[in-house]
Amino acid sequence: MSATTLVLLLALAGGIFATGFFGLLARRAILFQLISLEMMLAGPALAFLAGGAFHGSQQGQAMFILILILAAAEVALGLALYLALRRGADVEDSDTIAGLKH
Amino acid sequence: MGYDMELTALILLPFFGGIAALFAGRWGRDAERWVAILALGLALLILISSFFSTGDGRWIALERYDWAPSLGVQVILAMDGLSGALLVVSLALGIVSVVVSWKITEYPGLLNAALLWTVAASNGVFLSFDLLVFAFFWELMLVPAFLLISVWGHGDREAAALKFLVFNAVAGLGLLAAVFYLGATGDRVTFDAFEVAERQIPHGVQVLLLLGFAGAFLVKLPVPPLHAWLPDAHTQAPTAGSILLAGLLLKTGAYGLFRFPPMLFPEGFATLAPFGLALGAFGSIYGALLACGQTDAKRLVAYTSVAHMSIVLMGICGGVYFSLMGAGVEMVAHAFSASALFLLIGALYDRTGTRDLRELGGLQQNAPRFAAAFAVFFSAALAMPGTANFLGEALVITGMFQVNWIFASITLISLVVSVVYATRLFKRVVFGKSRRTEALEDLTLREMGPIVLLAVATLLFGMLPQMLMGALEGAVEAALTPVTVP
Amino acid sequence: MPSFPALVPVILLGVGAVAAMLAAPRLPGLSRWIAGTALVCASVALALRLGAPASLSELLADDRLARLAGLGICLAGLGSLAFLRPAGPSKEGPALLLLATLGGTVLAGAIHAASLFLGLELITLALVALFVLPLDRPALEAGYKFLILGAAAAATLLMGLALAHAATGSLALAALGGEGVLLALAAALLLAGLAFKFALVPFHMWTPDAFTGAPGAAAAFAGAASKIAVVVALIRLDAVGLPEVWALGLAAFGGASMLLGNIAALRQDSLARMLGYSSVAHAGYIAAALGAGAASAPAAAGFYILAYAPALLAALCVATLLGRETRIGDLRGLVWSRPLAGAALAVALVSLAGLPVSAGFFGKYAIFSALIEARAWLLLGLALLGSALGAYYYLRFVALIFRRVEAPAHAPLRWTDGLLLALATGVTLLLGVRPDLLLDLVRTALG
Amino acid sequence: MLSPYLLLLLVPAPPLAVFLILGLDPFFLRRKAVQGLALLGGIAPFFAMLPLLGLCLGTECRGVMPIFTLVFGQSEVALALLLDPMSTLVGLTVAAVGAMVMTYAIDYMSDARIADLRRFFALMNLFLAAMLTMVLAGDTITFFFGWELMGLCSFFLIAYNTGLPQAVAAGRKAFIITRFADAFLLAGLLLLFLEANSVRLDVLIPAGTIMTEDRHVVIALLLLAGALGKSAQVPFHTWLPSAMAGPTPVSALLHSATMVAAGAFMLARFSPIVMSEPAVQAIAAIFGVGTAAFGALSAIFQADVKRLLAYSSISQIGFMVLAVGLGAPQVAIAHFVVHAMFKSLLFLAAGDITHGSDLGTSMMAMRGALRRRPIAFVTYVAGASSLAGLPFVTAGWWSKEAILATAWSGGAFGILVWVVALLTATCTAIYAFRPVFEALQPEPEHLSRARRGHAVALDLHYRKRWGSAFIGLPLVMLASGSLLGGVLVGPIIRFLGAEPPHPSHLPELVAAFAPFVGIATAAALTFVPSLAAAVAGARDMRRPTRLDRKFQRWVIEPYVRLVRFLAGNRMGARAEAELELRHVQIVRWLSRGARMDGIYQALFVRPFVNTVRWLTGHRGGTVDPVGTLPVTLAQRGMQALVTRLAHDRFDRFWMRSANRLVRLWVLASALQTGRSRDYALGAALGTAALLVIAWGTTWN
Repeated sequence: MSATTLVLLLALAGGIFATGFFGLLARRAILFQLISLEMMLAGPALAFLAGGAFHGSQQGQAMFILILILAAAEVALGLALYLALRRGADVEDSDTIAGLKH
Repeated sequence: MGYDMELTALILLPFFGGIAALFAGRWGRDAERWVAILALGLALLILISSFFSTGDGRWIALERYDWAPSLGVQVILAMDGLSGALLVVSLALGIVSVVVSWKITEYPGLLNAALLWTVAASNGVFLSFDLLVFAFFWELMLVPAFLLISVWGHGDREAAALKFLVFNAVAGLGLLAAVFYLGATGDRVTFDAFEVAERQIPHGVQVLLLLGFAGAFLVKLPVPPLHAWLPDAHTQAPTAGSILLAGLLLKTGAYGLFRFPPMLFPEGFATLAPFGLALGAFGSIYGALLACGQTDAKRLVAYTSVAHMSIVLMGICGGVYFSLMGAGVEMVAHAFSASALFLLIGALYDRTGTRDLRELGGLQQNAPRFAAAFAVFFSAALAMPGTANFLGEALVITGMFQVNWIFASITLISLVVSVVYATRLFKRVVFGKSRRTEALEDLTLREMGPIVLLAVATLLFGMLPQMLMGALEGAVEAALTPVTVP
Repeated sequence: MPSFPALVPVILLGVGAVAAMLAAPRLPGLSRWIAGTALVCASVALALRLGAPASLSELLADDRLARLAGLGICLAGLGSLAFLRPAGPSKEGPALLLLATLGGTVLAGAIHAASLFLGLELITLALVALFVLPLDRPALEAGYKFLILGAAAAATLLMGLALAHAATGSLALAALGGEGVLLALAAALLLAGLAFKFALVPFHMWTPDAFTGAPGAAAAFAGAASKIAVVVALIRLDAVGLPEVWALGLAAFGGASMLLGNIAALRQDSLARMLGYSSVAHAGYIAAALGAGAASAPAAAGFYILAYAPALLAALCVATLLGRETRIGDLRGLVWSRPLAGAALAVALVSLAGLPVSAGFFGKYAIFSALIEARAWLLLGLALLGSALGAYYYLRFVALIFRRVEAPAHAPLRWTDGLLLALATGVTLLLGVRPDLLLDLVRTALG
Repeated sequence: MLSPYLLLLLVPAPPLAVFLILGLDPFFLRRKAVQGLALLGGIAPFFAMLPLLGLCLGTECRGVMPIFTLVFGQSEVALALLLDPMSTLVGLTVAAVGAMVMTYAIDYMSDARIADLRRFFALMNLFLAAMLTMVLAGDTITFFFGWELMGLCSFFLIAYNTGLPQAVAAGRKAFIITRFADAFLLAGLLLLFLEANSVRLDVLIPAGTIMTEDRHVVIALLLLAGALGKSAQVPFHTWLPSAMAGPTPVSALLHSATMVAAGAFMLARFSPIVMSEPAVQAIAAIFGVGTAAFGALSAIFQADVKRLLAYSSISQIGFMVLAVGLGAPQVAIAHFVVHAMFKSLLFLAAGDITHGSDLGTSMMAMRGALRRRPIAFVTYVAGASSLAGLPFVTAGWWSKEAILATAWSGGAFGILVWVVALLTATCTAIYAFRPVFEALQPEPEHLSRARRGHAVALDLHYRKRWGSAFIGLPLVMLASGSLLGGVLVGPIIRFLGAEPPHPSHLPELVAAFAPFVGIATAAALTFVPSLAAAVAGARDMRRPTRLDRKFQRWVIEPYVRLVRFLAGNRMGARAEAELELRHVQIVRWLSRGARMDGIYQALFVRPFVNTVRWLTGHRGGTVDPVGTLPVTLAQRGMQALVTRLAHDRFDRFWMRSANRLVRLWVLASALQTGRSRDYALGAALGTAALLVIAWGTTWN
């Protein structure tokens, strides 16, 4: 793997990360915010793989697995929260849950 | 120098006395008050005895031991004539305030504890020569005084207490920043004032540091425009609170200005002194004029304190022998006369329930002893010769004549205006007729005690000032920095 | 492999967490006891090994700093456990607390990307669960916001670590120092991730809502214990010599936090929300000191956060005692109706304001001296302004506590709350009189 | 060996002791004991002064009794009492008059409450002690101590009956004005101290004379201003007439004989400094003679006996200041001694005659005095003649003659001053004898019935103790002093170390003739009905005179008709009223401007009455610009300043800045919108900013 491909892959990872972050800002639905969170985590995963491949060490893949674990945990928590919120009142988008302010 | 623990006792005795008073409620009916008086009396005895021990010329007593070596903080307690006199005032007024608040029934334990802690902290300020310890006690003074005003005060006491605390705490930050700077920039981390005094601090930095120090002292002094907290604090404070506030806390500001600027930043002080003089001059007129316009008796006396302490500021910034000596004498004299006036107005408030001058009057008819006491401190308020106030102000004016005639004439104007507000207060309270003071019972013996004590002190230092002025000699010599006013 | 004793606290916490989790559904009392004993044993283990020689491994550094920080975190965790009310159906509170403490101890010793990331995320996820524990609307809302921002921060942190890994090929934090655009970007993203957990200004928005919505104990843990861990992480990263953006960013965010945190807290009527904003401000003081980069900054930061923790714990304990939404009015005459709670809250607020005879006074001394030593005049100015504002809004509450009012005596405190309040006040006052006890400890820890 | 001058301490000590005993009242004394003690305190100084006089006449009359010395810095402050001819003489006079007034007061104040009585006599004794300390002071500090304590005592004594608002206001006005002047004196004394680096008079005064030019003038002027204030000279004189609200013994002792003349004594004491500067000397003389003339003119038209005597005091002290201004302090002291005697006599006699009448102390109350209080009336006549200065037979003549002689021998300026002084002497005679002639008239019917009915008990009280010793004795002794004292004036001046002036015969003859002219005019003013009406009307500004009516017919009506004609009767009612109002204002403006009605009025009476109306300080609507102007200006200025400053400017400034901070808080807390998307936006912005900084820092 040559340096230019590494840079390209890192740029791609950065792009995925950025779109995920933008998704978090733009979309109001709770579900979609959770999805964009997952995308944000996908960015670093790719970056780690690219780094690992470039340096020929397995450390990148180890970190990739850790990221997967984290993503799974977050989704679980997110969905649990979503269900708890919906059971209370049919709360669809995140703007309605803005009781705590100022 | 191997000295025993006299000076530390002066601080710790009232402090632990306070703690004892806090829990003394269970032993007897007035146990807290007797514990408080015992602690203060003992401290006064130790103080008097230390006067007779031969100091090393400059200092009557000096103690030095480590407190937090890693922080570079050691406790250096030194006492000379000036701090000795102010300590006597502090302990005496402590006892007076305990006696005065004998009748207060709400939480007597905490009340006496707060009184003692204020005295302890002030003693700490008057004695400590380690800058961080000085700043520590300086800020510590606020907490018990705040308690006194906010718990036992009258009217909307929270706002007044909060204003007092925020004003002084914020100003204290300036002092803290300057002290930390001094500590950090030395060759080794130390706050020893004597070492800092030897250090060569560049002129510009000296001015900045002096502004930090002066900020805290001028707010406590109170000199306009930083005096906004005093009238509210005084009107809402209980009598004992007002006595400690006027007699003690104001003096710590003056003591700070007297002691540290000439010692630590001589050049900085020389450049800023003319501004101090101008500020003092403005303050003495502004305070006096405002006093004339007040309808609340305590507020009137509060503004008189602003005027008198501005004169003390002028005395200190004058830098010549007479003005400094005058400032020292005025400090002590004002402590006595202001606290006596507050005591009387407090006693009147307890009896008639009002401090509004428009409703008071007729004391001469119904309570001659009350009127006599008012007359004595009325004459002290307008600096009648024979009282210590006159001696202080005459010395300051003599000093001002040496420095600059304009400032001397301004002080004289302030003296004249003092007659206007003093007679106004006296006329409204003593002369005339008022149905509120119809069945007024005269001063009881318990109230006469402190008043006689303060009256004797004012007249004694006024007629035979040799003792007081001799004591102040050392401090005045150290603070002499003749100022050239453009 | 680091020596076995080094791992004892981590193991204890892990096993404790699992046991507490198992005991939670049917025997909630037992799970609290298990959690309590696990925390106490871990603290004792850490305390005993404070003096032991340092040893280094790939993932975790078992040096004196890590042990002191671990001890701090465990004690803070114990403090939060003391006033963790079993609320509603879910009883897993103690277990989650143990998990969070475990995360904190790992983070305190992290010198490798993986342990840093694992520690941080363990705290975040455990806290999200803790926030949501009461399952009522405000708690859910606080939990959701914490989750969203926490996950975003985690992703940012990972992106930073990934870039660093790509640039240097090694995951050790020591390798982060160096020249190059990639490493600078990595440092920036790393700071963003940590700044969220440390509640510095642009990332602080979750803190006020968390303090108001979440249960007091969870907010206390987030405000005190997790911040101790993050401060240690920042100190370790500081030692690495990261690119210039790190110091600049820290100083900038610190200054902004000091300003906005204090101003926003000025007229807050709810005690918890005011404490939220003020915790942003205190994070600002520490970040500014670290950002300024003086030699004495790490010691100052360490002392400050260890002095801040007991005060925050005591304040939040009293806040939860007085009910969920404690407005300033409810404090009227507190010292007369509940003497211990009132006195503890007063001492805590005085310490937060930095007035004498309290740890806060010497905390302020340490931070100001660090700023002066680094000649950071603007930051010093902001710090002065900040503590001036602080003097107002803390003492605004204190003014009411001592108000003279005939309030009926309340139900006696639970012994755990009483113990926590007494200990916290005692520590604050003791440090106010003898600050060098803690300062020497921190200085030796930093070597 | 006990120095003989120890006696000096003994002079002020007894009244001070009595003050302490009566003030603190440790023994709860009864009425008799209080009166006895007060009398003791009043008389003791006189008997203590006698041996000192003997000592002074015998041996060389100069001795110092040091009290204590105070060392601070390099200067040394030695407080002491001084015995020299001037202090002995003035001390003796003060002690004598004090004793007389104290005995008089025992009876005069006998109907007061015991508490008030105790307070009154305590303060009178304190005053006596203060005056004696000031007179015998050997250094500036004791001098100023006595000087100020007198001011304080006068404040308390004027406001003796605390219920009466005018008395309290008068006391306060007196105290503020004198304190204002004392500030000048304090400045002068402190500057002298800085010059001579010592407070002892014998060191200070020579040092004062050899000072540099400009400082010398300033200090001299300051001392002069201080003296003018205390002695109620022209710019500061308004407090004395209103101070008459105090009881008669107070007016007799303080506001006529001793305290008010202290200013002249101070000028005499510091005369080497004040008089070594020709310019200041001239100013003092001008102020002296000006005040004398003003006082005399105002006194003529007073309706109240005590106010008349008050203005007379102002005028007589003007003479003393004139004497010092002419360079003859010894003559001033001689006049001080004589004036003290006859002026206190006049007050005491007038007080006794008008005591208890419901007309207060107005002229009407004097009527029928010969029948009611013969002793008082006879002694009053003696005092009045001494005041007027009947030649050769009264003491007043000798001292006033000495002053006129010094003026005559003072060169061209002296002659001018002599003329004015002579005119003043005639006016003095006029006002001196107006009350006498008033008293000769029979008491009006309705008054005598009211008096007899209401005051029967009182009269009995007096009848019973006809001419009780306490009232009679002081009056007789003072009367004999003011008549026979003349023979002492010459020796007094020689005793003080100067030669009594010998004027040539012509001025002495004219001066001798002046009192008789005055007495004749006084008789005319009292008995000629038109003149009496003019004098009575002099104070009433509101009475329209004949001129107003003529003016109304010849000028105002045509003006109104013209305006109505021009407007063509189209004016509405409102315009009509408007016009009416405007022309009334025109009448008032014009009438004040040019009051000329009839040649006779225009030439003689009208200007005479006008000048007087302009000059008199009487409260009845006539403005005494010279006196009340500065005071009213000061009052209005203070009032404006005080009301504008009543609420503290800086306090409001701090509160406004606090509010501005709260508005900032509202802004800051609005940032916290509560929506998680906004929080994420904040985080995104933060990360973006960091990335930009990171990228930026790696450029170079």
